[in-house]
Order: sequence, then structure tokens, then C-alpha cells
Amino acid sequence: MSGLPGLYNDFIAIFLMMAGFYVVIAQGNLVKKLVGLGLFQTSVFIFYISMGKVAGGHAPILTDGVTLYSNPLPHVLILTAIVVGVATTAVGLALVVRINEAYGSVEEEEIQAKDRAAEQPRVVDDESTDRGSDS
Amino acid sequence: MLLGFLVLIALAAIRLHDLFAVVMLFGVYSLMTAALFMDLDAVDVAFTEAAVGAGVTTVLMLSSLRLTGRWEQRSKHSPLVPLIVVGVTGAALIYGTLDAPLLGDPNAPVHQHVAPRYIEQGAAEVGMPNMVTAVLASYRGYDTFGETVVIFTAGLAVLLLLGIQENPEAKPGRAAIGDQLVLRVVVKMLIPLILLYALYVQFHGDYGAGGGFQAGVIFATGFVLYDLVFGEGNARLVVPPRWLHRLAALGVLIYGGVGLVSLLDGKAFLDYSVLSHDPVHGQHLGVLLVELGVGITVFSVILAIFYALSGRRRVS
Amino acid sequence: MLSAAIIAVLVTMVLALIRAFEGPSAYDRMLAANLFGTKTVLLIALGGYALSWESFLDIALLYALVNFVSTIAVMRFFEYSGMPRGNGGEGGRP
Amino acid sequence: MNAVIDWFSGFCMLGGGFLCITGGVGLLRLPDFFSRVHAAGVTETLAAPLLLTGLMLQMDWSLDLFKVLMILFLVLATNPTATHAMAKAALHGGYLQKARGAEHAAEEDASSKA
Repeated sequence: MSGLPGLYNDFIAIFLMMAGFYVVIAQGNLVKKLVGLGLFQTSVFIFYISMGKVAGGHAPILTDGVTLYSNPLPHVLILTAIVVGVATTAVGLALVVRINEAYGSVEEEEIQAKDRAAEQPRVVDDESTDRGSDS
Repeated sequence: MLLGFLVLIALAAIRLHDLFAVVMLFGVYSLMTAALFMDLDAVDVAFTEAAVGAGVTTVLMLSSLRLTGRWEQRSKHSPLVPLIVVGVTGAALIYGTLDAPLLGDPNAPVHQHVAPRYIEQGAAEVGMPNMVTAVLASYRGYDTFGETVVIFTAGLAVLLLLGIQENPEAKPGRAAIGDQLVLRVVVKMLIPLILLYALYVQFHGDYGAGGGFQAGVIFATGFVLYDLVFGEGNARLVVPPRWLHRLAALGVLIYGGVGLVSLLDGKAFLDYSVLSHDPVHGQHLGVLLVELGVGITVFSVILAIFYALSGRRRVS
Repeated sequence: MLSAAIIAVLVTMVLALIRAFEGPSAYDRMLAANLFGTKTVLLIALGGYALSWESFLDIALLYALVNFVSTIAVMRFFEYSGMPRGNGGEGGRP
Repeated sequence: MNAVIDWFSGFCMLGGGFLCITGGVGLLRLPDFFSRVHAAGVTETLAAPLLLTGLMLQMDWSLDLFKVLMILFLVLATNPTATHAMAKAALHGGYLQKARGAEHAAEEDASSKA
């Protein structure tokens, strides 16, 4: 598969990135948003790793008789990024769990509705007291 | 071919509303990405992605799904506006890639700057065959130290948010999966193998694929498997949660301590050549210690996060 | 022979993927995902040998492990964790 | 001798590949979950070792050979266990009753159509 046309990998990475982006902005469920973030992340990984590939290169582990290696630098960056990625995802999940405990829901719309409902009575109270003082 | 699989899975993950299926597909997707990384010569990255993406992320997501519920509601908004935004952004990005160097072009700008030094001098200066480990732990030791601290902080954040709850129902000796006898026997045989394999990955990282990050994750996976099959009570007897906090701190301390030793000996922070008479040998020792610190931190943070998420009970 | 086997594995992966997409019940999806994982192990072992990748067998070994662990995790959290299972195994929407 | 080994390895590969596809088709075509478990589990348990044995026969003597053997044992240990556990979980979740109910409904549908 090394003979694929040159920009194919980039296009796929962008497509996956946009898929993740779409999930994050268009869908309401917070867990699904995290999955979308995961898709986004992975697309960036794919992009970096394709960048480090050298045609005919070898994996960057010194072997006798091999002179052409792929670039090890993107690999290092992505390796740490993956583990940091799972740690941040875990923080996100912890937040979602707490939100679920506080609001009883993980749907964005319901949470916003509840927020509004929590703010509304105070406003209504203010108005009613205002009216009360007027009359 | 593999990329085609990826696209299919991503599309399916967007369409499905059963979050359980979405998470399972995401695990499969991770496996596919890892296979793709193998094809692009990134052995270490494939290793990490397989252990982290397919194993740990799936387990963590599932354990929080258990708390938040399985079904997603259909969105009431029309998907048109987000689609337009996504389309425009994607078109802009694709326009940007048209000038990018082709896949595998050896003259691309990425390969011109520091990479040749790592490839040509790495063997003489650090003295280990696996360049990724050499760059990770020696040349870019600062970065990796930063990453380790980030992981440590993430673990702290999860513990602050959730805490590891004591669950009165999960007594030691009570299995989680009721009547699965075959499963229990096989898992009992398998766990020592997993731990042994993790140690192999940890200490073989200088020569082949592997290293502290991967080993920590695999080691944690072994205990996660034990917890899954034999229940929380038993797992917490083996590795008590209060050890994990100390272990996580210990890993970071080992890493920082190695740096401090080299600082006190009059070299730069994290310059390992002072650790032994022979600079190359010193580098070797330093990398080994640093990887050990990374492994311990990653292991304990991931296990702590798992305990925190899976030990949580549903309120209501 | 090697290439024939690789093609066979790829075809099976496609079939398993279709089942994972459709799979009326969650158990079907679990099964398909598990099969897909095993096929990935085989693909890496065979393809790695054919294309002479570096240390592909370590990776294949890891895959086999991880695949097992995630299958068990899905099962435990789906079946044995006291989740409210209003419409347990069915593919219907709430 | 070499020719025999090559021949045998080719046979293993072809047989494994064939069983692989059989399992996939079975997974896709069989009507309910338990028969699918059967298709996937049984063929898998023979197909994976066949393919790996075929691979082992082609390799030279080295550490890698031992690793393939490890993978073989691992697959042999985990795969039947996983499918068995899944089938048992499905029983535990009361899938059988539901499936029977669905089957009855389907039969009634079919008979009403006929």
C-alpha cells in the first residue's frame, strides 16, 4: 500500500477530522461528543504519522544493512500524545459523570433547559416583587 | 483499504444512536488505526494505540456509559448548519494540503531539520537501537517529563472529581461475573502472562518496540482484567487504591530525581551522561530509569482512573 | 498462498464489519467486534511477514490480549453491572 | 523435504483462509445469535491455528517462531473462552426467550404472507 497516490492519506485524515468535528458540534450527547473528539484526535495522529513516512524507509529501529529509516520525530510526538489523549479523555468522562449526577442527564439540550429553568424562577420572582412594590 | 475501513467505521459511529455500539466500533476503529500505523513504519505508535485506544479507552468509556445511560436522544436541531460549517472547513483544509509534500517524499521539509541527526548520531550518542526510545527519553527528555506530569495531573483531576468510592457491596471474594467458570479459569492463567509481557515491553524498549508508556498501560490492563472478572473487592485487595496515589507521585519523582542528579553533577537537567563513567553507558542507565518512572506513573494513573470510574455507583 | 490467505482474512473482516453495523442485538455486535479483532491479529501476523515489518509479532500478541480484554469489558458492563436494561438485547430505539 | 513443507504450509493457509471466509459468511447469514456464535467460534478456533501454522512453516528458526507459537496459544485460549462467555451472557440476559418470541412472530408473519 506504500504506492498509494501521494495526498490520499491527507484527504482521509481531513475527512475523519471533519467527521469528528461534526459529531462534536452537531450532536447533543456528551459521551458521543467525547467519541467525536477521539475521532478528531486520531485523524491528527494519522496525519502526523503519514508525514513521517519515507518511501522505502524502514521502521526507526537500527538494523544491520538498512540505511533508510522513517522519521522518528513524529512517532515520538504522537506516542506521548496518545497516552496524554487517554488521560484527558478520562478527565472528560469524569466531568460527564459528575454532570450526569448533578443534572440527571447527559444531553446538552436538557442540561441547558434545566439551567434556564433554574434561572427563570428567580427572574419571575424579581418581576413579581417589582410588580408587588408597584401596586 | 485500511483507510476505507476507517471511513466506514467513522460514518457508522456518527449514525448509530446506541452508544454501546458506538463505543465498541470506536475500539475496532482504534485497532484499524494501529494497523495503519504499522503500515506507515510507526511500530511504537501502533503499540501504544493498540494498548491505549482499543483497550483502555474502550473500558473507561464503557464504565462511564454504565453510569450515564445507553441511548442517545435524537437531536432536534437540523444538521444543516453544522454540515455547512464542516464542509467549508474541510474544503479549506483540503485546499491547504494541495501544496503539501506527497506521502513518502524523502525531500519533505519534515525530514530536513533535526531528524537526520537523530538517525545518524543516535546510535553513537545514546547507544540504543530503538531511535524512538532514544529520542523520547534522551533528546526530548524535557517534553516527555512534561507529558508525564500532564498524565499525573489528569489522574489528580479525575480523583478530585470522582474520588475512589468504597463500595460496601463489593466484598472480597465476590466475583463480578456470576457463573462464568471457564472465563475465570482462563483469566487466572492469562494474567501472569500479561504482567510478564508488560515487563518484557518495559525493559525491551531499548531494542525493539516498547517502552514505559506502553508497558504501564499493559500492566494496568492486566489488573483491569482481574477487576472485570473477579470484582472490585478482590482487585482492591491486590492493589489498594491508596497505593496508587503514592505510586503515581513516585514515578514522577524518579523522573525528576534523575534530572536533578545530573543537575547536581554539573551538567544540564536530564543529561544522563554523568550517571556513569562512560557517557553512552550513562545514557543507557538514564533512559532505563526514566522509562521506569514513566511506566510507574502511567500504570498507577490509569488504574486509579479505572477504579474511580468503575467504582462509582449510580445515584438515583 | 500467503496472499490468498491475506485476502481471505480481509474478506472476512468486511463480513464481520457488516454484521457489526447491522447486528440487531448488542450481542451480535460484540461477537462481530471480537471476530474482527481476531482477524486483525491474523492480518498483522500474515501481512507483517509478507511485507517484512519490524517486530510485528509483538504487536499481534498485544492485539490478541487487548481484544480479549475489551470483549470481557463489554460483556461485564453490558450484562453484569445492573444497568437498567429496559430494552436489553433488542435493537429497538427507546 | 522443503517441497513437502511448502506444500503443507500452502495447504494450511488455503484451508485456514477458506474456514475464515466460511465463518464470516456464517456470521452474516445465520438467523439468530446462538447460531452465529457457533459459526464464528467454531471456525475461528480452527482457522486461526491453521493460518498461524502455515505461517510458522514458512519462517526460519528464530525467536519470531516462538512468538507466533505464543500468539497461537493465546488465540486458542482466549477465543473459545470469549465466545463461550458471550453465549452465556446472552443466556443470562434472557436473549433466548426474546429470540424465540421474535421467531414465532416471524413465522406467523411468513405464514400470514403465505
